[in-house]
Amino acid sequence: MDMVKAAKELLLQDKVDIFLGYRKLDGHQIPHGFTKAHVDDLDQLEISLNRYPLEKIACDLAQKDPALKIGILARDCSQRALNLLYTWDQLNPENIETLTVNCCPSPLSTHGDCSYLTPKPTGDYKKAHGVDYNDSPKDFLANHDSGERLSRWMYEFQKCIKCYGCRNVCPVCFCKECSLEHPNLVEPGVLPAEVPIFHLIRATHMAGRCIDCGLCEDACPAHIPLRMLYREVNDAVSDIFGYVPGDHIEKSPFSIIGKTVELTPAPMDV
Amino acid sequence: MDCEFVPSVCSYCGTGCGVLFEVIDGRINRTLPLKSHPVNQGKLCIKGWNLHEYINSYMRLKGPLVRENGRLEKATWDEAVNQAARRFTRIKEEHGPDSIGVLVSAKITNEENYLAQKFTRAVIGTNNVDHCARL
Amino acid sequence: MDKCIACGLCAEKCPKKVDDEYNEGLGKRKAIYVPYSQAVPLKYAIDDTICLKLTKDRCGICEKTCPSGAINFADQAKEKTLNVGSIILAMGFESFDPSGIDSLGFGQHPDIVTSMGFERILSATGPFGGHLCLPSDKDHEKAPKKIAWLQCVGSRDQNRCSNAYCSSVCCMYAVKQAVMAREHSHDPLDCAIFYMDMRTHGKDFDRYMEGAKKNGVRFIQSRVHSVVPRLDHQGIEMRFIDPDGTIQTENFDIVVLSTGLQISAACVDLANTMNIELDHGNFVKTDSFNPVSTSVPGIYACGVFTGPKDIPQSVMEASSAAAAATEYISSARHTLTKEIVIPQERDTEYELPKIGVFVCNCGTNIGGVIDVPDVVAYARTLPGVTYAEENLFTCSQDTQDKMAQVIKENHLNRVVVAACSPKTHEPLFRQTLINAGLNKHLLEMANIRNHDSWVHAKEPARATQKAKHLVRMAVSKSMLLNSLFETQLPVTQSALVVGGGIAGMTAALSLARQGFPVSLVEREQNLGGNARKLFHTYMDEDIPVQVKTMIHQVNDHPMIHTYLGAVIEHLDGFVGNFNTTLATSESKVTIDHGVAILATGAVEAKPDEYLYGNHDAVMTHLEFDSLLRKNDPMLDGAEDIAFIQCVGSREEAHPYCSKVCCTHSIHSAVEVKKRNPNANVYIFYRDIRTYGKRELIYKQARDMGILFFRYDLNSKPRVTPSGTGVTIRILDHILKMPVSIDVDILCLASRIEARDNQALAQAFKITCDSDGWMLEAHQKLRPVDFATDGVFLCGMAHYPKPIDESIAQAKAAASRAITTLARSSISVGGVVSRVNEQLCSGCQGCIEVCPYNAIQMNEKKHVVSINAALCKGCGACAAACPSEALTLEGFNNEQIYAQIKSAMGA
Amino acid sequence: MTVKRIAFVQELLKFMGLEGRLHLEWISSAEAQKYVDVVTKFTEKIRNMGPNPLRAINEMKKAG
Repeated sequence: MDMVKAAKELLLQDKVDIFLGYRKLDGHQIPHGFTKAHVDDLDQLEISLNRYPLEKIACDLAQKDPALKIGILARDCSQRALNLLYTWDQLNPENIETLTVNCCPSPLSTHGDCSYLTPKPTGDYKKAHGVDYNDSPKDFLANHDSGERLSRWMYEFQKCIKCYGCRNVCPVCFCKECSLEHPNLVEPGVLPAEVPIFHLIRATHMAGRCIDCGLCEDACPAHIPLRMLYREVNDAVSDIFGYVPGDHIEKSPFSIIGKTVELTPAPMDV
Repeated sequence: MDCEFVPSVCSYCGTGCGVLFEVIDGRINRTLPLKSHPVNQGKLCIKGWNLHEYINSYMRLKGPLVRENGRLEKATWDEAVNQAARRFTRIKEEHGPDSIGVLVSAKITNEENYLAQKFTRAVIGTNNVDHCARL
Repeated sequence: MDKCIACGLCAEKCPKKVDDEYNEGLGKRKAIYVPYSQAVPLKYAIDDTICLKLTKDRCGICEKTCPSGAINFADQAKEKTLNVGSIILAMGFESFDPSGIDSLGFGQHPDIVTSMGFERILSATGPFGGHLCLPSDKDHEKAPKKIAWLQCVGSRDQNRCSNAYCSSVCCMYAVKQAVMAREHSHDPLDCAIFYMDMRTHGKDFDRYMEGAKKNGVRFIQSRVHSVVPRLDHQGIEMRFIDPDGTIQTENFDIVVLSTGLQISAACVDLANTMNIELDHGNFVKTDSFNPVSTSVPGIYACGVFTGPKDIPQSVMEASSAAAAATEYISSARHTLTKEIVIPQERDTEYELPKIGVFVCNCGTNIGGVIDVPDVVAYARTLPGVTYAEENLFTCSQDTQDKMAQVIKENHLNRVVVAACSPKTHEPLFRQTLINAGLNKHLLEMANIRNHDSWVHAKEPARATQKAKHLVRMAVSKSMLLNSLFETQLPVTQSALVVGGGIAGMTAALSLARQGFPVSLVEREQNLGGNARKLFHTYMDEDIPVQVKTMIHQVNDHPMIHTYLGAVIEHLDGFVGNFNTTLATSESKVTIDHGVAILATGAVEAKPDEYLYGNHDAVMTHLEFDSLLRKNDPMLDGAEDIAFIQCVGSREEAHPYCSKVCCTHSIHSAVEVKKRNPNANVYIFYRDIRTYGKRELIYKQARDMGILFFRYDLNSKPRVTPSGTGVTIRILDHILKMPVSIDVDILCLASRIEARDNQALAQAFKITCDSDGWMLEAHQKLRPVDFATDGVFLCGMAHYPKPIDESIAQAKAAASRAITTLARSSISVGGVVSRVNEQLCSGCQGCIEVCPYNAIQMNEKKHVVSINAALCKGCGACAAACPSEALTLEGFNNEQIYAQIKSAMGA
Repeated sequence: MTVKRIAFVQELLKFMGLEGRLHLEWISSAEAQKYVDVVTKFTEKIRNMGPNPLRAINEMKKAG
């Protein structure tokens, strides 16, 4: 397999100190950090249909040793995540080597093997009262009036068990202290959480950051259609500022003061 | 630097969710849900997500401590066990076995839990035994 | 006056009303009044010409209503004698009064107003509350649909008045008023400006005018003949000749007369008393190299008194006059300073909060609406409050002393003052805390006057309720207040001046004369810069001679160390403590300095049109000046000489005006004509911008027979070679015919171009605008400062400008620099941001939003750090940080959340 | 900066069905009348929108 050969080369030629990929252990495809000392382990390298936030793991490693050279198996979403982490100075692009994996279909390849490409089944009750995973934000906005939008989202949000999984799995959530743990914003030890504040705080913090990998939705035990929510966040940021997180290495409009964006406050319509 | 991932099962409750420990240079650094585990299918609750925290917690008790003159002092296992036995015996004699209750923890093994209930029922002589993970 | 608390009861009761001169007679005021709403100090004054008590000994009602006993009818004007070393005259101007010019109709129709009057109409504090309406409409509701501005009323005019000069600012303010009027108007508004030349020569002014044009403001080049109110009351009729030469009539709802600036008779009298020489326009006579000195040594002048000018230039001159005035009396600095003794500060860190609440009645201002005793009683019930009382006037001196006493006796360690705005009184109460031995940051104010009693005067019960809420919020925040400390950092009392041109040398000399060592850095091997290549100023001063004197003065001054052929290699530090490494071809030098002045100048661009570089007859101004300087034979032989203006300026790629070229060309033209009266001299221009006193030389040029041809950007002159000369072809806009002129010399008024200042900007953490000019802290009010403290700018690095303005700005920069240099230390800290390194993830989101460059990245720790000396406490970083790793001291999240919670918990 | 954040949050709230409840206006300290007008108009608008739907949801949840 070319991938294995390429990864081995990276390690053997000391281009990287560690290579993050996947391997099979006890029947589970799980991430693994391959090293030069055990380079033959790379024969077990898998692409894995189960995606884990490898970029977050890379951050963990870089934090322990900023000079560590890291190789990483990168899907399109990983690439976006990496760009974002470069932008925010969490990873040094000079220390990162990527081996790209075909996932989302692109002009270069007609097929993709990402499990996220297949639509998720949405139950009848969710369709009637909640938010369909597969709806686009624009359709959702067009098909439901304001009251219905509110009740549907509140139905989804009030299921939240505050596991913080969405944040924990997110490859671009790197803050050492999280506003979601701030006692003045989210009261600790209280379940269910006050709606919709938890999710709105997270949604605002994802503005200009979310790279649409979908890991949050996957990790949610309450089946909240988070990916669809953050897609709306991305749509809004891109509509207003023309900024697509992870597209290139450029700070988000919320971190740039000045004339880059000329906006006027929306008028108050009564 | 070494970085490996070790699949395991969450010890917090009886559900048995599959977890994956991120181990960097032999030290557990992070917990991730095991995506291919049939029980939790890549999801975890807040306790599971923080499963790694207590292992390296500075508050974790690593040896027996005995309170002397209001202060906790390091002691040997023999001293600690003897002292506990002495005090339990006295309490049982003065107030009866039901004045004692035992709470066990999810963070010990099944076998240890079994032993604890055996100890409570057979040695102390009470049914006052419970476990933190009664989900 | 000390007793007046500006409650306004007196004016409310005063029965005498007159026209308000501040609002140009468009509104009314009382006999007891505040002259204008921004007045400092905010105190009421009595107009003794109309006050009934003072004129007829009747009334006196204000004395009875005043709650603080501030009115004293017996007060008399007193004569005072002051001993001073220098005098600065900054007496300003008066707006030209157009009543005497019948054809303009001012005074015949209420909707014909002066520009000052229109300014008041647009103002929120003006007679109509900022609502754009017809002054003739009694209800102030009818909105205008068409407004016209007439330029040059009382300027550039010796027929109808005697103001031959250009007032310099009217073109720009008319454009501004037109743009603002359109913004104020709900319906589309037609704005037309009738002008002779649009003189928008200031920084970014041309851009503003082009923006106005694009947005539909009409610019009509025409001097309006007459303005006639229509008999049918349907607006005002204007008759004028349009650029095509046809007579037009148009009706407008409002006509604004852009009145010029002139010196009042009172100022002229004072100048005569002081024996100060004035010029034809009654402005103080100054010269290019001493722009703020009058003819009497020791007396200086600034602002419009020395010539018509706009705000930035006035501000520069003001600082400049301050520098000039202190240069020769600098030995007296600090000789009259008195030290204040501050009591020892009590350490309250380990004390439980003991909050004292002081509720102010503010006479009847608060007490008249809010039940103050009730609020006090409520405050006593709040957690942490151990003391609460009411005061009649909390800000009065005796109450201050009493408060300090109460704080000491009751061991209070937090103080809440429920009174007015912290904007006006926080410094005062902080001083009270200092006097009581408390840290001044342990104070919190609840604004129960401006935010409560004033706005809810009609609902006393609910106002009292709101006062309680506000007090409760302040108390809950005060509970979390910490002592904040300021540390003193020593200041290196010397300066670095970058650039050895006229501006840099002037700044260095001014600083050195005031006793501060200066390191002057010049990239070239000699001092003088562009000025060495120039000929004469428009006032006929010989520039090279003056520059030579200046270079001698610099070289001879023991306090100035000059580094020639040196560049700045590296810069470290911040205000008061800079450390710069200079590199010359031989060696490297490290200099410690407290401030830096950037005077790196600009360059004459080399044109890429009109055959420049391809024909010997075509040259730029600097090249032409060199001919003049050397009395080159080429000049003697030239019978026909032409100048083309705006070469490379005011075009799409360089949309700014180079400011000096009109005057330069005309002065050169006059010089040529003087040397050879038979020569034919032509000037091709778009707008002649001989602003201010420079207008006189334009007039002189026309009188001498120099020919002026106007051209448009889309019909530029075409230049072709013809023998030793060139032929210029242009469409004459009056004749509507192509004209062709053969000339021996063609001088191009080439654009002045910014240097590449990127490296310098990066080192000093300053920014340059899109044209490359260095960007000052505020275009109007802080024209020589940067947003970065301790760094100042002057000369053409800021924008193209003539020598007198460069010198004024250079002295101003020196003056501003001395505000730092004169201190031995600066205090750092207080209300600044702080980083919690544990929480910082090093994402650097804060660095981009900091307007003061106070945040640096610590690469080693991968966290940011804040330079408290630069931080201004704006809080932008605290808002940008996703982790709340940055907090603003005195406004941290806990404190603000406590306030919000307490507000919600009602 | 503020205008960027507000513009974004307004979009987000609209998506959640909570539009119109956030408004940004620049008012200088000299524009007292504008302040009064804006606040009065906004208060009126919010009042007309009826009680806060979130309060009802959260209270229902607390009650179980």
